[in-house]
Amino acid sequence: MTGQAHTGRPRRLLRNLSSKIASIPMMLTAVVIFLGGTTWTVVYSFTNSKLLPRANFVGLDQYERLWDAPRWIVSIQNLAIYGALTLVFSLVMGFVLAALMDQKIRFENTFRTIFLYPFALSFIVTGLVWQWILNPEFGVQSVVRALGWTSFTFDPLYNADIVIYGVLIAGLWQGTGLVMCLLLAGLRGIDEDIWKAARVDGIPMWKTYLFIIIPMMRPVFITTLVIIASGIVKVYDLVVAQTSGGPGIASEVPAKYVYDYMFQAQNLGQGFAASTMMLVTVAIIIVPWAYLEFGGRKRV
Amino acid sequence: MRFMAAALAATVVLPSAAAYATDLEVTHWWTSGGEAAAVAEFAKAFDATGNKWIDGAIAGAGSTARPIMVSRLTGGDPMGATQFNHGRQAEELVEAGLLRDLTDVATRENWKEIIKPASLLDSCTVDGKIYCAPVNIHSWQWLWLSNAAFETAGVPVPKNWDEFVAAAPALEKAGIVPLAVGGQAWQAAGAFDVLMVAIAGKDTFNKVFKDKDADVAAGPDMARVFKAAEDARRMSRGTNVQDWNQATNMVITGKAGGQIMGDWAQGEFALAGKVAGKDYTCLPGLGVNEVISTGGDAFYFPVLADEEKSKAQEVLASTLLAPATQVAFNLKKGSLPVRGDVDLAAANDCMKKGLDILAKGNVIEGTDQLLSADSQKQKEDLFSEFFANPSMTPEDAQKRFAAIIASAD
Amino acid sequence: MQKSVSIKDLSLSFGAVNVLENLNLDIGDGEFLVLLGSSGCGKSTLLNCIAGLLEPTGGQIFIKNKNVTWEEPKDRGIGMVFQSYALYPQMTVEKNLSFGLQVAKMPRPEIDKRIARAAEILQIGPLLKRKPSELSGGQRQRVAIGRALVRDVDVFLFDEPLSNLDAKLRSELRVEIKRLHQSLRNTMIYVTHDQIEALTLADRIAIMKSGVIQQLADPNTIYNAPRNMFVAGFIGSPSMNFLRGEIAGRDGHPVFVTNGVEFALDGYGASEALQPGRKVVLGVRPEHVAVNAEGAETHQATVDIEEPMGADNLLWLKHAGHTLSVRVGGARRFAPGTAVKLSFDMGLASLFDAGTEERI
Amino acid sequence: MSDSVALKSAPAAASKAEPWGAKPRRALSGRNIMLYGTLIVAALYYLLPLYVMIVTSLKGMPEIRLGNIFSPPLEITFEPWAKAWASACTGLNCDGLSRGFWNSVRITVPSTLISILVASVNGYALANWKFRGADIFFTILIVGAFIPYQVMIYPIVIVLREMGIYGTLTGLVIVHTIFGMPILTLLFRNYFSALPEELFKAARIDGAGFWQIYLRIMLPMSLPIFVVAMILQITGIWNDFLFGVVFTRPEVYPMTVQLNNIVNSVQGVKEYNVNMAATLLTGAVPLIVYFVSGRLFVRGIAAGAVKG
Repeated sequence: MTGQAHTGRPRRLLRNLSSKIASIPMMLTAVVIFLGGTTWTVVYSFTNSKLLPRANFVGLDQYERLWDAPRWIVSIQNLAIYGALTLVFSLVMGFVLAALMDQKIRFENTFRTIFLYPFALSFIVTGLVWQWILNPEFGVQSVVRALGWTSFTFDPLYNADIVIYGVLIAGLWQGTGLVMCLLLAGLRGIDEDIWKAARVDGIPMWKTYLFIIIPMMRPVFITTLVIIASGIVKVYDLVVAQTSGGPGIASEVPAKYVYDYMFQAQNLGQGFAASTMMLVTVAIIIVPWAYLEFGGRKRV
Repeated sequence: MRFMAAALAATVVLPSAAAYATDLEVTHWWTSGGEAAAVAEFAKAFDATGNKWIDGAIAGAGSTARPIMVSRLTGGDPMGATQFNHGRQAEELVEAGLLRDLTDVATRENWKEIIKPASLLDSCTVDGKIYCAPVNIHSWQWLWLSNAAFETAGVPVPKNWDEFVAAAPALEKAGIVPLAVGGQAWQAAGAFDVLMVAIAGKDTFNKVFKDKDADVAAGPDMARVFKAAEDARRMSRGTNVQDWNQATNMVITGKAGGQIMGDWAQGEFALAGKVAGKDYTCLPGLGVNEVISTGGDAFYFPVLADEEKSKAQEVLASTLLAPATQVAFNLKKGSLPVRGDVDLAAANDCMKKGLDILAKGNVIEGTDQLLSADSQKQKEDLFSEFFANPSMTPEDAQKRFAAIIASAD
Repeated sequence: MQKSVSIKDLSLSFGAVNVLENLNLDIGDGEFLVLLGSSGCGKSTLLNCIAGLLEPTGGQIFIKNKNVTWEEPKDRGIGMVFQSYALYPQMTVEKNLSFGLQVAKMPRPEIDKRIARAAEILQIGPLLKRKPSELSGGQRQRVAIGRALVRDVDVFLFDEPLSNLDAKLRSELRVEIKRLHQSLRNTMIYVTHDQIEALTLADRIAIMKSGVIQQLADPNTIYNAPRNMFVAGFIGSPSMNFLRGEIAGRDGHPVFVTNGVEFALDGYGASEALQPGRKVVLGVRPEHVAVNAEGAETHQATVDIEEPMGADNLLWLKHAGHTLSVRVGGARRFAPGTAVKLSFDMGLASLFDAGTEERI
Repeated sequence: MSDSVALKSAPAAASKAEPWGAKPRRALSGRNIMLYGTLIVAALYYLLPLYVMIVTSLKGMPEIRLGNIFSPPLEITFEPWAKAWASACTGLNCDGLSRGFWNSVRITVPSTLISILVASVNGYALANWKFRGADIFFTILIVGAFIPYQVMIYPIVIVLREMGIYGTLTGLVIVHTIFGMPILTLLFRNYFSALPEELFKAARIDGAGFWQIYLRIMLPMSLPIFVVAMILQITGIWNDFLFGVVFTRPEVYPMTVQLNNIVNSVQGVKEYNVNMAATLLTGAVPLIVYFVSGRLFVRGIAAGAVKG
């Protein structure tokens, strides 16, 4: 692409050369690490690798065992519950907070900082603090009981039926602030005239949000969704720090199953099979959507 | 005695070491107070040889430290030495040629003779070659009881498991959790193994875990163990803690009647200033069947290109097993030394009970040695679920247990 | 005239969509050519191809007889002015002007000389130290033109440069661009959807639709002799009146018949024989219909709506089942319902084939 | 085709900070009570853990054992802070978090800079110089954001080993660059796409090439999104434990390793006050970054995320 006076069509490969050179790190990451690493994982999920990866193929054995394992089933169920609730609650809470923040309020900076600061803390810290607050011996429950309501029971982390909601409380605490920020940013990007038009037309505020503003914020919601969803699939540290998967196996999640079987049980094959199942699920949901969303569109 | 031992250690290793003084990075997951103090004894002894111990401590055994160690090894950036669970877990690293053959050092220092029980060295042996240096013996089979708790409940301190079960209602009435079991999975699985040896005996234990006999695992002896586990589950309700030492703390403070935990728990009692026999009672083999397991910790030495560091590795290996180091280390760690020829005069009552049983040869191998990490993990998953979920029947659990044994390698 | 820009068989498609198809266009040296069309007709795409900002799928582009089809924009000898001005927001006006020259490693004195000249021509001297955000829309567009000016190029490309300005500024700047062209005599290619700009500025207009040039001619021809119904309808405000009907013969002379009303075609210069029975469309501009004039042939009509516009007065009339727009002098007022007589100037009318919509 | 984005679109709109809702009426209207009531309740939920952390870190152990975690300290002590910073033990090294602080800085600074640099160039190439197949790579990247890190450890160990940079700071920087790439590239791509395309065209007419346009036109206009990327990366990298420990040696272990060792030690009495002090100390850097640049964060996100 230099200033040389050539009249022929340049070689396909040389067109946009700087851009291609600049994108080499991205291409390498995409192909070698993400694609290559994934392929490697999938291939080795058909082996009986233990501590070290070894190409000793055993067909679908690892997968059969995986789907026979009660812990894996519980993990999948937990991820589904945690994922669905996180998506719904962080979007709803995030949006409500963002909408409130968008009302020309006083102390906006203070409120925003308060909502956002947990995001600066790691999941390990988040898990620890909430483990503590939710501990019935000296957390919320004991405080309420000390106030006189002695039959009060609030021990989500020690009740297998609701433990995943205890994790959810902590997860939302950490992540909603970012969602609020993203959506607030989206709200600020909406043309002022839209609000004027809606007011002139006498549309109630909640209806304006629901039917006009939210559909207009589709791109922001998509970015937000990518960030939340990728966090949900990877949830691991939070559970480890807060419950270690307990009580029993009641709060296990897939990423923890993968990690425990890879490194604690030293059964790489099993861990890889589990991660392959995770990847397949993600791929089925994400790939078609991602390609429609990010690919194929031409800029003129 | 300490001075003597140190001097002895110095004379053993100094001559060969002085010429090869070098830094050696040692990774391990002993990070708490008592553990760190114990490691410091190793470091002190190693530094005394003129080399330098570079400490690479990472808290959190299996989940955190292991992937780091394995990554360093496979990534071609090995440390000088590393703690690892010996037995089945390191086999593959040995087979991959990543770990160093210590047979020369072992022969020179006559490990075969001095290491007791011999099963410890067997766990380090692959194809007749020795790959690790065992440093201590930990036994699991202890029931720790709080004398104060039983006093509060108005019942005598039990002398065995059955009495303990019988005393449970009284404890509960007094608002005391009879049996503290921490939430982490390994604690439930460990407690079950202890119940198994105590109730079904050594033979059943070996048939199930050593021979992987699924029929025995599904049989009537094991059914009794599962019944006992159900008792334990009922007695453990109300233990709202995760870590084992928090559970131990419940016993120490009299909030719980007892805990099934390994010998490392007595470190906690000692730290809290409690005296065995007066403040707390320890029942090896749950007071039913006085057998202890001989698991423990070991150090492995990766293959290094640097010749001087390789020499230093040999010095470290022999330092770890030197009598003086063994005494100093194990007293701090609360574990038993791997050699029978050292004097543990400073040991407390419970430790002495353990030493007696060890001397009698009433030992079994630890489950870490007998089962692969994979089977161990499956077992943990099962018992952690069993202990947390009262609706799971002992029969169901036994069925799943037998299936795990059947598929174990 | 010497050719300045020459486009041969240019095609461009995005996937299955053909935006330009085998387009040919020659632009003379010093000519002011306007590309006119509604949005999506391909006019901006064509301009971007000439600028080298889009790669054509086929065909060639020559500038000053040099094949530049695959040249970088900077090597084509062009300057470009954008609708949104596209001034670099973080740079002062002076930096904006000098950026391209610095990139080309031009010596500083020469850069200063050129900036001074551009500033003088465009009267932006006092603005040089300011940032774009401190300028008004009109000033910004002057700077944008200045940026093309300092490059001292053969060809200026304008991409709807006045569309973001208000009506008053637009007409002021329009005059200025015309003055600029008259003094510089550069080739200018100017994209717009505004027919006034096109008619006032252009030496020639190329009217585009769906990637095809419909007509390329001087403004007068475009206005008075549109080649097809699209061009006829696109140019002029209000639009040309279209009457659908057919050719009939009366006394050997062709006449146009619609809804039973006849129009003599004697004054119309047809390019081919007008066969009776042929379906055609008669096009008459509002100003080419006389109201209540003394003439050979008159038609009855009724005033429906009157739109006084100051200088003009626009009448909407009912005539033979059609609605006609007719322009009369501002002083002539007609109340709705008034019956009037119309006479049509066939010499300035257009006749199109009803099927092909081409001019006959 | 001619209706290109006007100059005032994204960055300018983003720099306007005033919200558009309805105008506030009287101070004590029902609406305001609802509005501030909700905000304050939410703020309490968010502040509670921080309060607990701070209060606990200022108590002595005996007081903590007494119970109520919400009660303010009877006797304020800074000892836990001193201990966490200077004398908490990691194995044999008893110099607290201070040991890892500079290591964390040494890891975070280059990792943040390089990952942002690479991702911004990616985003720029994707937005302005899209080449055939670029979308496929980008799609892979986005899907890659969903892969649990742990799964990638072994493949990356192998790749770094083959490159001969396993165990070096360079290797760690590359790892952070890789895992920061999906989200950052998405943000930068969106941001650059939202910039008026005509600016890019004008610069090309002016003869600027790929790098000149990036450095002289795009970079100066991108402060908000760089702030966002910086905040995200500093937070992520500073809080990272797994990569810091898997891909380096003990002498450069980050602060989080010491935090893990203090917090996760399996034996001994849990010193909650020291744990909390250590947690707050470790979180201090990202927290300060948030407090200082929170306003720019929203602005940057506004510019970067609005366009999909």
